[in-house]
Parts: sequence; structure tokens; C-alpha cells
Amino acid sequence: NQRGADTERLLLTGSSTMAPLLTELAIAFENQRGQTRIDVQTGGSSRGITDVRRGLVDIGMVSRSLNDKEDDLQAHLIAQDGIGLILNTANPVVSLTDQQIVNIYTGAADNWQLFGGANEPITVVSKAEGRSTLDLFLAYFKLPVADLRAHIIIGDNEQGIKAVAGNAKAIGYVSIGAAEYSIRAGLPIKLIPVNGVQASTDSVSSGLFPLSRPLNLVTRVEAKPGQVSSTTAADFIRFAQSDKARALILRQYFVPPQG
Amino acid sequence: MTKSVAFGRKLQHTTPQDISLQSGPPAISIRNLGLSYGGHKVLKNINFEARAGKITALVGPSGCGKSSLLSVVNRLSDLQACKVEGEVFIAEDNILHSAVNVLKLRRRIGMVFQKPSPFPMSIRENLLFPLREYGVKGDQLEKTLEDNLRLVGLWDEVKTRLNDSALVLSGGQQQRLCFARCLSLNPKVLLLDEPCSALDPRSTQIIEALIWHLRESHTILMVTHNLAQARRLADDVAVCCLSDGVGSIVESGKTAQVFDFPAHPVTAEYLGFETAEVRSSD
Amino acid sequence: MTKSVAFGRKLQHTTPQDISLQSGPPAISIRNLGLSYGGHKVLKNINFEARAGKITALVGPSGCGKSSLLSVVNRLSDLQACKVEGEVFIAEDNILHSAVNVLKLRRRIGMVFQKPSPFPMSIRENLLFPLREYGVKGDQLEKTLEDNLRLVGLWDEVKTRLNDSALVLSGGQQQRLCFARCLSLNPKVLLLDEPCSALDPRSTQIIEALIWHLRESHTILMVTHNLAQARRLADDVAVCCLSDGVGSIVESGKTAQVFDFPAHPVTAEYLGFETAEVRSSD
Amino acid sequence: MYRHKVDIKFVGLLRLLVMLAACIVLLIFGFLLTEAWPFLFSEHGGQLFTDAVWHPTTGQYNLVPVILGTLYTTIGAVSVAVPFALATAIFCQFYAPRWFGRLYTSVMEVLAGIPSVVYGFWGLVVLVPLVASWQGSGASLLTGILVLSLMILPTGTLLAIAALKQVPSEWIQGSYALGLSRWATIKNIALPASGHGMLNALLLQSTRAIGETMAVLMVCGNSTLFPFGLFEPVRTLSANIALEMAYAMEMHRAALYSSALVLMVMVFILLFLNQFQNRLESTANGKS
Amino acid sequence: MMSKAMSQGDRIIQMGLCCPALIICGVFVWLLFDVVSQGISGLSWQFLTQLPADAGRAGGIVSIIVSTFIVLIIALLVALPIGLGTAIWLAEFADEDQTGMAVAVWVRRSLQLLAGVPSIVVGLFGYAVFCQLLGLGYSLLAGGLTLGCMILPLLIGSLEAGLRAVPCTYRINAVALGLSKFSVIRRILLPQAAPALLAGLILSIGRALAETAALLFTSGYVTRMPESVYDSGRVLSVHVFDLAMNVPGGDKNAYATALVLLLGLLLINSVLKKVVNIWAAREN
Ligand SMILES: Nc1ncnc2c1ncn2[C@@H]1O[C@H](COP(=O)(O)OP(=O)(O)OP(=O)(O)O)[C@@H](O)[C@H]1O
Ligand SMILES: Nc1ncnc2c1ncn2[C@@H]1O[C@H](COP(=O)(O)OP(=O)(O)OP(=O)(O)O)[C@@H](O)[C@H]1O
Ligand SMILES: [Mg+2]
Ligand SMILES: [Mg+2]
Repeated sequence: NQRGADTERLLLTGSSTMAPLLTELAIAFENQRGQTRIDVQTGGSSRGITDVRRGLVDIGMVSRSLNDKEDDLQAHLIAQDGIGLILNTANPVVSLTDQQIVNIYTGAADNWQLFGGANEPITVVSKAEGRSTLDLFLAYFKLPVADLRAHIIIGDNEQGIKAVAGNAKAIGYVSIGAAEYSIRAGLPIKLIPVNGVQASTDSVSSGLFPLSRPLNLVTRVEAKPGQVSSTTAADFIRFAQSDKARALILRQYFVPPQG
Repeated sequence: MTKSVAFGRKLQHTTPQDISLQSGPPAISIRNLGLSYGGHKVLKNINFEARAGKITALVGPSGCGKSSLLSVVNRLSDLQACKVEGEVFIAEDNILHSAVNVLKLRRRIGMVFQKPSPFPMSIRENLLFPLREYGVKGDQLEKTLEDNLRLVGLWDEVKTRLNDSALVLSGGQQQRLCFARCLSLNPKVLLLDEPCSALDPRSTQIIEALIWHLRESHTILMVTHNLAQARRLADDVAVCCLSDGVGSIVESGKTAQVFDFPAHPVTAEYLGFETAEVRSSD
Repeated sequence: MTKSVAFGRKLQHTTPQDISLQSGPPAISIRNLGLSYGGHKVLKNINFEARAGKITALVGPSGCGKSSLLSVVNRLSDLQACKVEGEVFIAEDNILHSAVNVLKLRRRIGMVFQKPSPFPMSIRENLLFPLREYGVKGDQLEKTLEDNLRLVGLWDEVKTRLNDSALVLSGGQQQRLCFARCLSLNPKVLLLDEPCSALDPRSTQIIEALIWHLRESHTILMVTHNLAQARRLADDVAVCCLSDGVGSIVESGKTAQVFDFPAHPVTAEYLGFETAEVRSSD
Repeated sequence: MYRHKVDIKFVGLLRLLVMLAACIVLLIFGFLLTEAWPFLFSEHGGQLFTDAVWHPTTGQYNLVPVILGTLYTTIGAVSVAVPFALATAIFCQFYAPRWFGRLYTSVMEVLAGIPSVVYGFWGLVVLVPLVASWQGSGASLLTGILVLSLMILPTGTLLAIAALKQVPSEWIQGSYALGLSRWATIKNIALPASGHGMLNALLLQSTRAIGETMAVLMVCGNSTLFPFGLFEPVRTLSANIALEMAYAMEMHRAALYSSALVLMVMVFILLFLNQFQNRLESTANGKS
Repeated sequence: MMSKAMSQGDRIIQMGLCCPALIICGVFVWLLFDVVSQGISGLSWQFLTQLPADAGRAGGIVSIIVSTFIVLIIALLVALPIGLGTAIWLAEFADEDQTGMAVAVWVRRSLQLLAGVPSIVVGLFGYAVFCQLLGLGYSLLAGGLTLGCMILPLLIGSLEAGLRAVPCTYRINAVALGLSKFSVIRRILLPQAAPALLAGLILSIGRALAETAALLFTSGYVTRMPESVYDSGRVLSVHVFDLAMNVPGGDKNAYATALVLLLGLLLINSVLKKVVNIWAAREN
């Protein structure tokens, strides 16, 4: 692995949601700096945390905020991702209250008729357990995970979008950026407001949208000083948080942090 | 697989699909037959007749195309990458016609191969499964099994192990088993490719007696290297010889005629080996 | 695969690993040999001697275990699931001893099988590939090729297509090729399992002359169903017969002795088939 | 056993290679064991079968619905794929014109190389809505079975064709010479003679179906509730791992590795069953 | 073949067998049509020769093709010798004695077990052993090694079947000539088993190219042009997966990449067949 002694190397692992964004950031950074090589690998947020802790990588990608048990790590926010509820465009329902959503997701309400839709059973699409999107969703609606009654459990955003696009009876929650892109691309899905707030990247960036999660780069708190890589790492994090990165973040349908 | 067929005028008087299973044994008449394997010509200008209910022996040096000739008569040649020309009439039908029902044809024509190859199943099943396919049932099966094994002199040797695999039988036993299998289907024509080559004299005698016994009711075309056997059994003899690497029938006719007064010098030379003494040549 | 070996007293005077490749052909002496396939006894109490430099013919009905017996002599029986008892001495060595170098042994003992089976390669390679294995090189190869093909009378038939696959040869050609392949390694002992069964009279005569020619310099043990052939060629004859389903040697000795004055009624009966006439039995 | 000089070295080398090949599974097993250890061999171990549900984040680890899901999809996919694979293999080998057989084989060879994501993707975009328009949510056991059987079909067909090709032509010719129809030849000679190869193909495809991840994940619905019908969503063991491994921590993670072990044990049981059946068969045939 | 060689029953069965074949054909034509029709628009010379851009939505896949090729070669370099050796041992040497037979049973069982390990588990295993234990990191080498492990069962299965199908008479004849097993295997058995070898190879290559999960964890996610086997590189199937599941708007290029994968496979298969044909012709 030790070729090109004059080339600085940086390895990032973690969230697959963030990986495409970081790949683009890395290319831009490399072009700017020269003599630097940044490899982005996926494996999930927990892989990012574990690898940083073990010192295997310099930076981890984590698509949620750090919890109490992770105070040995330091989070660097680079973007926001909103989570919006989506329906098929064939569904006449245009909005749902928080309580109605809770009822749907706990199985208490199982027909669209109850909400002014057609007389059809509801197909509930949810995320797999442990995923940060699900945690965020549950936390906002104050739902215990055991109460969830989902028909389809998905992994990644695109799967959720395709599941809802292909099924007029479905409801799901996915990354707003991805949903907006798909809507523009003509897929038959629509975002519905949450708690009266329109689900859009704008409302996320303005901080109004209640359901949003941070996309963090994570490093160890006591990163050893004097390491070449760590200064490079610091430079890269600074680059990712700079204005130059904003356009790239927007291009990947995420929301740059305000301020 | 490709196959060129002569649509001769002779065909017009018959519907070849209906190879009839008449009771009597049919005559086989081969006309202008040629055969080549992928461009390499093996047989040409074959013309001869195997009379109905008689034994015709086909003799000739190794590699002259006798086995290939036999395989044309029951259309097994279809399975090889070979090209066949000419006509083969069985009774009145040109069996090389593409509309011939080859299954019926092959059922009517039994064949025993030069290299015996029993199926990979028990001795009993080797005989019974073709019968069952033809709808024979119940007691009839067991009876046919025993009868045919007795006919070829195998019954006493294998009766205690009918359920053993046929593949462990000795060479001669395998050949006799194949003969029995072929007979169990009651064919009207028999193609025998050196049926006694793997056999000891006792079995040879049993098989020869059997062949003799099957005369009259069957038309038999047999390849043999054993000229004494040909003389003993055959009514007619056809001598196949190589010239320029291609086989052809140089002479055919009544056995005694061909053996005692060969018309062709090649035949004379070939038949001359019958009596040659080895030690004296040393 | 398992193999029981008699560690007899006789062994003590020899180190069996070193089967010597002395110049002269060795004698083969078989003592108290028994053989069974998975509990099914096939041979028992086999005792006879094949004299050095002589031709010994092994005759007997189909299935009596002749091929099995031959396979013991070059330890091919090792490959089968069979159990062998007794002793087989070649020159002074009991070759059934487990410490015997079977590779040297097999090189010294050539074998031609009942079913000819050339390797799936060109005619040329069929002969040259074993030679190369034994370290023969260069011009010597081509010379051996031609010599041996000539010996079996195949040269003229195949010289133009030495690079064709050996598998498309006719049955008889294949057998002669196998004979040539076996000879090319210069064995001292020859085991021939019906070497002429697939051959026409002309080739038979060539092979018989060859066998006769190889006498003196080789010890030859041949299985044959052709009693006339045995009489023509063999110095000694051993007659193998079945009793109660198990094969054993009922009589052995000088050819003329056995044929003309058979000591055993079974032999007499068996040899009686030599002259039997089929038609007369009809 | 006496050996040629070359052979002694050759066999030595072969033994080495065999050991290498056989070791991989042991290594994987060891790896899984160490990762699963904290869960499997603690008070949690039994929970895999006694808990009410699979809610790993709240410490509930019932794997039974997932195991059932795996069994259902596998059995379903194999029983759909096998008749089709067998029928097409026989058709190609004995009935179809040669060019068709050759073309079909080539197409199958290409299909065998389609990434499972593509099958999953196609299932998600085409099959799921199709089934949904009929009944339920579309993402269901049925869709899973269909996609999975499509996935294992190409390889299965190819292996079946290969097994049929290996039947010696003497036997086929011998059968034709008796005037037997093709079907009689196939039924009595070709199929029995290629039985071993067929069984091997079946086994290989079953294990493949058990282990398949991506395609199943995309079309099965992945609910961890007990599956009660063809139109109900199911989750398989491998999908379970793929869905949750990326975010799982500590005990949850170890539980997932334990589920991988469970999967391997299932495959192992399958292999034992197969061997048992082999033994039955060989005694029935009376072959040595 | 010869349609006239059929009985009435045969014809019915032919019809009966024809139906499943046609159904399967239909379904696969549907699937292939989808892939081809959606992928063809994205296919262009630029697509094959440019580096990916904008997370794969734009640009081409040249680096990904190169990475795939390298991983495949490494996997075959690892799996072929081991697979061939194991298959030869299983088919030719295992039955020689009791221990051999017992060992063979377990070897076969372990290989079948290996075939059943989910690819994601193999991926995690490959990461733990090759990337971490052996210190290869995310690299094409680690990916190739992992993939090698994955295709081993398929390869060995078809090779062993091919070797076993070679008639026994060849072996007996060779033994009677006192030839070494090595040369018999090299000169007779392997050429005879060549078609089976080829079939196994083609199957394995297909399987290898289709593999996603195992490679995501070992050869990695990096889209840069690899400079050595120690570099991380993304393979085609991972690219398809990422574009389809993780990148909004990646569908079009996902299809195009899948199409490239299929065409590549077709190319490799036909080249292999040609090579084996030529080789077999030379051997005979
Ligand atoms: N499938 C085949 N492909 C190519 N050539 C073949 C094929 N079968 C036979 N031949 C060639 O055709 C010729 C005739 O072979 P055939 O087996 O018919 O001879 P034969 O007269 O039966 O000889 P034998 O008495 O030795 O059995 C031989 O030269 C042989 O090499
Ligand atoms: N591998 C085997 N397994 C079990 N039984 C066998 C095996 N090989 C041969 N036999 C049996 O052993 C007996 C002797 O067979 P062998 O082949 O030695 O006979 P043979 O004397 O050569 O007969 P033939 O003259 O017909 O070739 C036969 O009854 C045969 O069924
Ligand atoms: Mg012949
Ligand atoms: Mg014999």
C-alpha cells in the first residue's frame, strides 16, 4: 500500500448514503491540492465509527448525530439530509397529520379510505432496524420500534422510491434530496408535508423542517498531532465545510449546513 | 445430421411413412449406396441384396466400412455426422426416405453391435425396460426375460444375479446379453456386427445354432471375420474390399459359389487367408 | 482396493522391490490363486505355469474368469474392487507382494485388451506419448513408430493419416494399434486378451505371425476363444472351466497332449466344440 | 501403493491444493464463530428461538420467522426452477435443433453473469408492481420466489445440460437401435445415467438460493413477522445481514453474525440430507 | 435433428418440453430487452473511455472496466490452480484408499458449504482476512482473492464431473502401459475434460462478474483508475449496485453499465470457446 512516498493518502469509510458525496468532494480536493489521494469506502455508519476508533482510518462518515456513548469521537457537520414522507401520485391523499402517520405506521389505520383516499389497504414502507433514518423517524414520532408494522422493509433510499413509485397504495419515507430528484425525473411520487411544513431541501436548509439528520465526518477527539495524514484530514474536513463544497453538496441532492 | 436422400422414381408406388410390419421377413436391397464421414469417403457404389429369410454374411478386411454399412440399414447413421447417398429398400420401402418412421423401422430391425454395450442398469432391466416401453406387461415380462436369456445360453450363468449391474459381466456375457435384448423385441431383420467375436466356442456354437434357428423367420445380415463361420452359416456372402481407401462390394452371391469359385481376384486373395497356416510361414 | 497378500516362506530368498529387468523372458508361475469381486468368488485354486519364451493359451467358456486372471498378472487387479489370494511368480519374484514396484512390473508386461481402446489422440501420439514418457527421444521415436506399425500390418493403412484421431479407426485397426502401442515399450511378457477377436482373417494372420515371431524372446500368455488358433500357435494350453459358478484350471499341459488326449472329461467336452457343425444340428 | 516419481510430487502438490480449498470454509466458520461469540455464548444465545420478535435494537432476537422465510424462498425457488431447468435441458439436448441448443446455452451463459442487483432491480421495477396490482403489496414471498428462481435458472440449466452431455453415446445409440423413442431413451438411460450430476447441480443451486442476498432483499418485503402466505412479505437470513449489518453495533452485530452461522448450519443440514438420500439410492439400485 | 424420428408420444413430449423452454425464453427476453433498451442509449464510445464523474451519473466507466478485469484475472489466477488441483485429486486420487475417500467426502461437503455462504458474509470474511489480517487494505488483490474463494465450488464441481465422465478404459490402458498418472491426466484426461473445463470456467466467470456484496467490502468503492493491484477499485457490479440503489438519477448509467457487463461476458465467453476449440483441435 506504500507507493509514492510523496503522495499523501487519506482513507474514509462509513455511511453508504454519504459515499457518493464524499467521492466527489475527494476528487475536488485532490484536484486542488495535488499529491493527495483520498479513497472513499462504504460499509455503513457503524463501520465508520468502528474504523475511526480502531485507528484504521482517519475520517469516518456517519449519517446521524453521535450519541452519548460516542463521546470519544468528534463530529464535523458537512451537510443536512431531510427525510420526507412520500406517496404515489395516484394517491389522492395530499397531507397527513403526525397522528395519522403514527396510526399508519403502527397499523392502527390500514386503509386509505380513512384519509380520503380510495378504498385500498395501505402498504407501509419502512427502513431496516438500526439504520439512522429509521432512528430519526422513530424519534420524531416518538414511536417504540416494537410498535412499527411495516409491510416492506427497505435498505437504501432508491429502493424506497421505487417501491412507492411502483405501488399506488404505498407510503414511505426517504431522503428529500433523492425524492426531489426523482420527482423532477418524472417518477410518480410526491412528498407530503410533515407537521404542516413543506418537505423540500429549502425547508431543510432553513432549519424549519423537523425531520432532518446531520451528515457528519467523524474523527477521534485526541487525534495524534504531527501526523501528516491528520493535517491532511483536517484540511480535507475544512474543505468539505467550505463554500467551495456547497455546490458539490447541492449537486448530490443534500443540503449544505446553514451559516 | 444432414442427409441427402434420393427421391427416385421407384418411390412412387409406396407411402414410406407406413413401413408395414407384415408377418414375413423382408428382403433388403441396397442400391448405389455411398457413405462419407465429413468429406472422407468410406463406401461407394454398394449394390447387393440380402434375400428374405436368408443369412447373408458380409466379409471383408478391417476398416472397409462393414459396420458403417450396417448402421445405414437401420438409420443409426442419422446419429453420426455422415452423409449417405443412394437407396436402401426393405421390402418395398426406401428407408432412407426422410419421411420414414425410423422408430418403427428400428423396432423391426434388431442390431447387435461389435463392441457390446449393455445399459448401466441391472441385467433384468436391460431386457425388461425396452419391453415395458413397448407395452409388454406382467408375467409376460418375466417369461420373455427367461426365454431370451436361455436362447443365448446366459440364463444359467446369471439367473442368480439378475439384479446385479450388467456392466460387470464378462465381455462374452455382455455380448450375449445384448443379443438377447435385441431378440426380445421380435425384430424381423437382424443386423449382426460380429456377434461371436467376444465368444468362446461353446457360446459361439449356441449363438450360431440360434442364428441358424432364426433363419427363415428373419432376414439376417451379419458381419463376420470368421470365414469358416460364414461358410457354415451363410446362404449368401458379400465381400467388401478397399480400393483406394474406399470400400465397395467386389463380389456377392451364393456362399459356395463365392468361396469355391471366386470371380474376382481380390476375393480370391482375401478368402485365401482362410486356410493359411501360420507356423509354416515361420 | 484392498488386497491381501500371502507372505509365504518362498519369499525369503528375494527382495521383491527389485523386479529385475533381466534380458531373457521370465517364466510365470501361478500358485493357489483365488479371486473374488466383493464376496462373489470368480476364481479359485488356480495353479499353472507359463514357460519362459513359450506361448501359453488360456481357453475356456465365456465368463469363467480368464480376463480377470490376466489382470492379476500385471496387477491391474489393483484397480478393481477385487480380492486376490495366492502367489504369482514372475521369474523369482512374487509380484503380488505389496512392496513390488508395480510400475516397473507393468512396463515389463505388455497387455492387449479384449475391447480395443486407443487413447483419444492422434494415431501417432498414441504410440509416441508412452515412449516419450519412458524417455525415448528424437529420431528414435519416428523409427519406433514406423517399425511397430509395420509389425502389426497397420503402416500402409494409416501412414497418410498419422495425425488423425485414433478413435475413428475401425475396430480391427484400433486393436492392431493397441498391439503396436504395447510392443513399442519392449515388454518381456505379453498378456493378450483375445488379440484377434476384432480382426479379419488377413489381419489375424499378420498378428498370428507376429505372435509366433515374438515367441522365444517373450513369454506370452494369451486368452483365445479360437481353439484352432490355440492349436496353431500355443506351446501349452490351460483350460479354465466353471464349476459351481467359480472358475478353475481343470487341465494344462502341452498343446498336442491336451487337445488330442484330454485327461479331464470337462476339457474333452469343451474342446469337442471345435469341430462341431452347426447346420447338422438343425 | 507404488507411484511414479513424478506422481509422488504431483500428489503432494494436489494434496496441498485440496487442503487450501477445504480450509477456506473452516476459516470462514472460525471468523463467524469469533464474531458471533459474544452473542451466541452468552445469556442471549437462546433468545434466537425464544424471543417474541426480531427487534435487535431493543434486545429481542427471534430469528425463527427469518429462518422460515429463508426456507420458504429457497424451497419455492428450487421447486420452480428445477422443472424448468430440467425440461429445457432435455429439450435442448434431445429435441431441439442443434443451433437452438447452442444458442440457448450461450444465452444462459450470459444470463448467469447478470449481477443479482440487476435481477433484483428488474424484480422491483417490473415484478413487484405486477404482483401488487394483483394482490397485496407486491413485495412478497411470491415475488422473491420468482426472482430467485430466475436467478438460479441459468446456472441450473447449464449444469443440467452438462450432465446430460456426459452420458456415453454408446448407450444412447444402443437405445435408439432398439427402436426406442427419445422419451424412453431419456427416461431410462439419459436421466438415470446423469442423475449424479443432476443432483449435484440441484444442490449447488439450492445452496446458492439459500445464500442469495441482493435480489431477495429488493423484492421480498423483508418484514420480520411470521410469513403466512404467498403474498406476505418475508425476510431471509442473508437479507437480514445485508440490511442491518451496516448500522449494527455490539450485540446486534454479534447477533447478525450468529444468524450467518445459523445459515451455514442450514446448508450443512441440507448437505447431510443429500448424502443420506444418496446412500438410500445406492442401496436401492444395488450398485457397488 | 431428424424430426421424422419421433413417435406420437415423443411429439407430445417435445411440445411439453418446448413450452417451458419458450416461457423461460420469454421471461429472459423480457429482462434482457429491459436491460438492453434502457442501457443502449447510455452506451457510447465516451462511456467506455472516460472516467466516471458526478458520482457515476456522468462520464464513463473506463476505470471500472479496468478494475473489473484485474479482479477477474486475479480471481482466476487463484481459483484455477486450486480448483484444478482439487478436482483432479477428487476425481483421480481420492478413491485410492479408505482415508482418501473419507477425506474426499469432507472436502466435497466443505466446498458445497462454501457455495452456500452468502456473498455478503464472504465479503466480511474477505475484509477481515485479506484486508486486515494480511494487511492488503481495500485493494484489487484482496477483492480478487475473495472472489477466488467464491467461485471455487462451482469451478471444482464442474471440473470433477468432467474428469469423471472420461471413460475408464483410458485409465486402465494407461496403467497397463505403466504410465505415470501425471502424464495420463495431462495428455488424456484433461483434453477429454476440456469441454467441461470450459463450461465450468464460463460459469465461474459469470458468477464472478455478477458478484457485488463481497467486492464492495474488499476491492472497494473507489472509482479512480487503479495503478496497481494494491489500489482500491470499483468493479462493474458494484457500480451498478451503487448507481441503482444509492445515487438518485443513476438508473440510466446503471443500465448502461449492466449492458457493458453482459457484452463483456459475451465477448469473454466466445473468446474462451474459440481458444479451447483451437487447443482441442491441436491436441487431437
Ligand atoms: N465416426 C466416424 N468418423 C470418421 N470416420 C469414421 C467414423 N467411423 C468409422 N470411420 C472410418 O470409416 C472406415 C470404416 O469404418 P468401419 O467401422 O465401418 O469399418 P469395419 O469394416 O467395420 O472394420 P472392422 O472390421 O475393423 O470393424 C474406417 O476407415 C474408419 O476409420
Ligand atoms: N469388476 C467386476 N465386478 C464384479 N464382477 C465382475 C467384474 N469383472 C468381472 N466380473 C465377473 O467375473 C466373472 C469373470 O469375468 P471375466 O471378465 O474374467 O470373464 P472371461 O473369462 O474373460 O469371459 P469372456 O471370455 O466372456 O471375456 C464374470 O462372471 C463376471 O460377471
Ligand atoms: Mg466394424
Ligand atoms: Mg474376457
